[in-house]
Amino acid sequence: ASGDDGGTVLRIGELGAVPAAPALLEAAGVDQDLPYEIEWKQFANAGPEYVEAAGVDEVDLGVTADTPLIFADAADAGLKAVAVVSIDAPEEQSDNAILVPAGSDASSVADLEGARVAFQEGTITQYHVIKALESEGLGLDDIEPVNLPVTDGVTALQNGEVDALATLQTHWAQAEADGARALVTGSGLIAGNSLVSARAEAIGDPDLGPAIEDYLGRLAEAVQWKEEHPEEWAEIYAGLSGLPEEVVLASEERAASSVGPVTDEAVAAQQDQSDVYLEVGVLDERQDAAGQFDPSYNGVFGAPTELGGD
Amino acid sequence: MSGTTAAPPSAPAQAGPAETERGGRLAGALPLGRLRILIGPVLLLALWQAGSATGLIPERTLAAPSTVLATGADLIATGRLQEHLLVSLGRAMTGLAIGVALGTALALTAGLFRLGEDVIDGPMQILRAVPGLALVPLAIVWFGIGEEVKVFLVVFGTTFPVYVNMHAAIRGVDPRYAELARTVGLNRLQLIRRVVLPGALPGFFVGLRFATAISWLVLVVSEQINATSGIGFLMTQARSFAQTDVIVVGLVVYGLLGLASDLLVRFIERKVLSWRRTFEAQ
Amino acid sequence: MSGTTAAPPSAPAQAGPAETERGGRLAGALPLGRLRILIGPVLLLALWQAGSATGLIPERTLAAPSTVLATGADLIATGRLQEHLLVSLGRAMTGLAIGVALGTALALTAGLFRLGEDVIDGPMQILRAVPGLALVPLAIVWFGIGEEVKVFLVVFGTTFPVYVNMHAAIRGVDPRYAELARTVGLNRLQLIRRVVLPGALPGFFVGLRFATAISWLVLVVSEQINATSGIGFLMTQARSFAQTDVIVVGLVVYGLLGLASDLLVRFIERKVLSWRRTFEAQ
Amino acid sequence: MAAHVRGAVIPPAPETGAPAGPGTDPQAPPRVAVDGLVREFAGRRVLDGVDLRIRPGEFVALLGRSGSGKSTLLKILAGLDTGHTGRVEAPERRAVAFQDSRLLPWARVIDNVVLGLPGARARRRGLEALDEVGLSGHARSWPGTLSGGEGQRAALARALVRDPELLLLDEPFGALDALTRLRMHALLRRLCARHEPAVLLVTHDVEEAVLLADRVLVLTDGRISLDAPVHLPERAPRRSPAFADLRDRLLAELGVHADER
Amino acid sequence: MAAHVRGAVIPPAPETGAPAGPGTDPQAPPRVAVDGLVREFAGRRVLDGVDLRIRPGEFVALLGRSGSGKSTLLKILAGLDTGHTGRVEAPERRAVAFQDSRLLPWARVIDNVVLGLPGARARRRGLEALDEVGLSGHARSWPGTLSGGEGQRAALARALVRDPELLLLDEPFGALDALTRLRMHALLRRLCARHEPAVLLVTHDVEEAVLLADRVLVLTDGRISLDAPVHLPERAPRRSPAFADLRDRLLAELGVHADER
Ligand SMILES: Nc1ncnc2c1ncn2[C@@H]1O[C@H](COP(=O)(O)OP(=O)(O)OP(=O)(O)O)[C@@H](O)[C@H]1O
Ligand SMILES: Nc1ncnc2c1ncn2[C@@H]1O[C@H](COP(=O)(O)OP(=O)(O)OP(=O)(O)O)[C@@H](O)[C@H]1O
Ligand SMILES: [Mg+2]
Ligand SMILES: [Mg+2]
Repeated sequence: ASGDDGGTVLRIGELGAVPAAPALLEAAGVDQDLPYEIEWKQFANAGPEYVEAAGVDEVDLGVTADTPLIFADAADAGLKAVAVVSIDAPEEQSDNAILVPAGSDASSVADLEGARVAFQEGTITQYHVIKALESEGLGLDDIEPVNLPVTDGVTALQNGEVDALATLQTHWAQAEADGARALVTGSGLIAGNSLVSARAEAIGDPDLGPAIEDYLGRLAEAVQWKEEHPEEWAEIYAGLSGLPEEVVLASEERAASSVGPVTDEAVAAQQDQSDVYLEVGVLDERQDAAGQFDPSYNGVFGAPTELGGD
Repeated sequence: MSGTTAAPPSAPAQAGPAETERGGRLAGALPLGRLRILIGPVLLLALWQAGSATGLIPERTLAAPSTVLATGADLIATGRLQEHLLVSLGRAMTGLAIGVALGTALALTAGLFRLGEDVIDGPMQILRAVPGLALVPLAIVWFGIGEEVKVFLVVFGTTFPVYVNMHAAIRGVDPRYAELARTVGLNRLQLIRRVVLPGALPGFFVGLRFATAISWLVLVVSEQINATSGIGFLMTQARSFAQTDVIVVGLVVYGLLGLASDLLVRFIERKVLSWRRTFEAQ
Repeated sequence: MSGTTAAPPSAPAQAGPAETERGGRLAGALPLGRLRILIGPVLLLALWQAGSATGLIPERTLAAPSTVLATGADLIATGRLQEHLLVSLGRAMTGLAIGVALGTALALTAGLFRLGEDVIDGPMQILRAVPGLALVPLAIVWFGIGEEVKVFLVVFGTTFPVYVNMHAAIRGVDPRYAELARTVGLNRLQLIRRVVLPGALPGFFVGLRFATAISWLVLVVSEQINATSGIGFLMTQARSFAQTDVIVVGLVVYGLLGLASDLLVRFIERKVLSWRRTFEAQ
Repeated sequence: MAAHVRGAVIPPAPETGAPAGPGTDPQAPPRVAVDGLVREFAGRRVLDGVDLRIRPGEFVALLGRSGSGKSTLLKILAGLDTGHTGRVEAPERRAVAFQDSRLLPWARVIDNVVLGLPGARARRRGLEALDEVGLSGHARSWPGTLSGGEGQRAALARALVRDPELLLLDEPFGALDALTRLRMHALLRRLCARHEPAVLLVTHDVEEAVLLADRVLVLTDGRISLDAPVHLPERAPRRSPAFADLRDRLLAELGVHADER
Repeated sequence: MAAHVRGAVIPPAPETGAPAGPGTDPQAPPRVAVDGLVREFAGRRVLDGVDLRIRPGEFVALLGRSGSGKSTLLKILAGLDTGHTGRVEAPERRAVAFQDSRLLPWARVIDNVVLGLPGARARRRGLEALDEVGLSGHARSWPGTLSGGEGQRAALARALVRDPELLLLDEPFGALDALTRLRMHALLRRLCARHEPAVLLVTHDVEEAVLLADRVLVLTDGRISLDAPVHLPERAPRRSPAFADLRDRLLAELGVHADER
């Protein structure tokens, strides 16, 4: 897209209830001398609206969790993942957890057998629960699944409506502040990637293509800055969201992540998740996860612009 | 002048000014009879198909009627749609029954007692303005995540339209009838039964129409809470999985429910308000 | 028997049966005057504080009035609340204005022309039953993600209550007045201006009350689409970060908006319907 | 009945000096007692010091110009007005036929007639009353389908079926043809003879007032300007000179000149 | 005016044989022509073959028992009924005073009077009309505050201010006292003399009918059972034997026996 003065305009979707990315770029000092103009689009309810907006050429780029791309692909929304925000040490760290309330005597996932476990269908929380159960040789049939929006999960857990809750990020930190404890995290179970996705048409566009390339570089730098200055970032984010600084900091320090290229591992992780959804009936058809990725910008990260294949 | 219907052949019909009016009325009334009510919906369907065919309504966003038919047939064949509808029907009707009873009782209290008015009306106007969505956490605390919370949200949504319409309708009852009621010595209960309720009935029916629609609409929110079935669940699921054809089947189901409940309320209205002469379209 | 107000002292007041009624009326009317309208809200507040104090309303689910006051004061001091409200006000009012105009025009067309009724009423009953939330994808296709889509969703939400109430009110206009209108030769426009509009005004006001509340409620959904300000955005944000105190400030703001718009509509109503004698509570 | 009447404290009213009509006990305490009644609308005094006594069994007709306050007085006696000052006493068991017939549009004619009266007996009596006013064929009609006079008769039946202590009738025969009117007169007379209610009849028909009432009042400028007892022979009262005399006096009081009669 | 009248095809109506009253041109084609008019309600024939002619300037009074179908006939002539059969012709410019006064409750009295008449001139004429019916003080009142007779006079003013070709009046004086009624008679007479509309007046007052009309009709069992021209002396018409004669004939037709008069 082009602006009033004919210059290039990159429309970036900002998912979640806080305009965090502009603040992050500014704090990291990477928002200067842009060769294009950025137009921010806020999607407070995350997922669906962003996908819908991309489908009708209202937004070019955005960072989402990995799950929405699976459903975007199923709906032919024309979004491709061009970079991956991954946890640096996924075997040790994670943003996801399955929590039990204070006073629960569950000590392992195996103890969840027959328990009421809350997660939101069609989100990473569901995937997490399935993988955790799988690791103990259990399935969804062995527990009593409770489908709840992520925003309502903590309330339900605190009021004893459910025995366990799969949740993530600040929700985790908030519940923890209230005494809940993590039975298991996502580390070693799920990748927990976020994906930088772009409209397929924008990727090939002679003006937008280079802009996206430039933006990915800046984003990587900014995320790196964030990991290096957690207190500073926590203060900024707390100011934007109104959350207590401790909660933000706890959440931020949970797992260090960085922006990187599209990799075979990322595709494989996505394929695994997609297959799980197929298995539980959320998806009707098997997907080829590779179709959700486009490695054209891998060069930004010094990686080959083609996937290695199997 | 009015026209002729049984005039002898020697006195031919005279076209007077009033004749024109009558002709107009006849032309408007078309020989379709009761099928007239379908004109609108059929037109809507035609517009939709046209929009889909011309691309004004992209298939990706709103599937074409033909696609929807196929998906719908599929959902029905597998029994999913019926199952969801049945579950939702239970929730909607339970909540509606409670909400209507509550709204009516509150409206009567506020309408008949000054003290009731003072205590009830303000809070009702306040609560009515509160987004039900924002009440979900509180509802979970009070009612848990079982059926109660889903029914509660329906009650919360349906009480107000009944209350507001009924309350306004009670205010609109001709006060001369209240005078009459006093002179014939009706007690409070008889006043309600003989004067207030029948007089406010047309307003009540408007409220009931809203409430009926809302009882279904609320499910889109309440069936996100620990639900694995129901039309609201189906819609939410379809949206987060970007299954536009299912969404549209849901929309159509909603539309049909709206039409059906409207026809039902109209039917009851016609029976109950048979004394009423209404202002007629021409 | 009626009581005595200016009887000479030699003829003392006689307590007759009617006297009791009158006494009851006086007792109900309390010497509070216009402040009576606050009884309800104050009671609501007291209940809330009591609920918070007793733990029936947990602080983390619904903050206590005192907490809310502090948070509210803070939001106002920083200017955030005013800013959000102002943005929302623009959206709500624009949408409301269009929705009310559209609803009224459609109701008049359906109420006055049989053909209009046939074509309009069915689709309105169908569309009215459709969840606005589910229309978001379509709205995005048609109106993009700018201001238009937010206003459109308000229009979609407000047209129906005005239409349904107004349409029912038009049906409720005494047909004898339509007869009168014909005998004095009113044309269609005069019929609307002199008979239909004033006669349907009470119903219109009921619809307007709903529409006003809905214009704000819809923002909780529509300000999720590409918005960084507005009361709906504030609520979504607070909800996704579980900031119950901010949520409650939002709820209070909604409640106050509801109360204020109700008072405003009542005020206009009293002015415009000054001819009307209403059924009074006792 | 005595329980409803507070007449004991009211001294017999010598000032109005109306001799008892037929069927009236001059010693009985008045059923209706009004003293210094004042009613204003928007600053205009419609009733400006009305004094009035009606004894049990007494039939009083009230005449007055259009807009002189007759209906207002009636409403006050019916306990439907709260804006007046002055002393007003009336029994509790009263029945009213309003100037507009005021039938509930959503109740069938018979249900309107027995409104507030419980039981099957009341219903039977209601049907009888409808028969007496010539509406037996309309018992199950909706009020909206009645003609003007039919509605008025239904309202009359509703008032008469209650056998009250005080009967308040506001132009109950205004929309009736001559014959029906005569029949209603006879019906009213029969009922009054049987139950002896105190009656206040508002009418514009001077002859009707004279023929029916024991006493005729004229309301002028907010006060009772004429209070005339009626004494007519039992047979052919219309032909008696007393009838013509009283009629002419009343018409004169109402402002109709001799050559216009 | 001729444009509104379809009289050309209607043969002069010899069958009703009504001689023209004062101010009526016997040669003029009738303004109202009704032939074989039938109206049923729920299977009951209320009008069962009514034939009627009214000439320009002619004043016709219609008597009939309560419920005999007078208002129904009037409504049909006003073009407000669609359920009848038979031939009905009436000019387009007609004014109606309904049996109920039918004032719009949301319009002030003056606005009710000039309803549908545009311009400041109409308003001035409306105020004059209100003055003539004695309601100048109530021009800006709400109809809900009027007394019964005041409402009726406002409705009368609304009909009279229009100077129509056909004036349809349904018991317009029923709620008026004797004096006001006489004034309204005079007013109506003046207006008719000035504009010469065809008038159909429904009334229950036989003397009123005889004094005002050129011709008096009685409606019985759905048909015009009596069609009597009125010929009274100009001076003291009430005292003339013709007056008493005609009155007695009409009362007899209405079923009132000689000793009840
Ligand atoms: N609610 C009111 N507000 C203002 N004025 C009123 C109200 N009710 C009555 N009036 C006025 O008081 C006067 C007396 O009214 P009322 O109905 O008692 O007259 P009435 O004697 O019954 O006349 P009528 O014979 O025409 O029925 C009238 O001029 C009327 O306009
Ligand atoms: N809409 C209707 N449905 C059924 N019956 C009706 C309807 N309108 C009138 N009638 C009946 O038709 C008859 C004639 O009514 P109409 O009003 O013409 O009488 P009217 O001669 O004007 O009597 P009145 O002198 O009492 O006003 C009445 O018996 C009435 O009940
Ligand atoms: Mg009166
Ligand atoms: Mg009539």
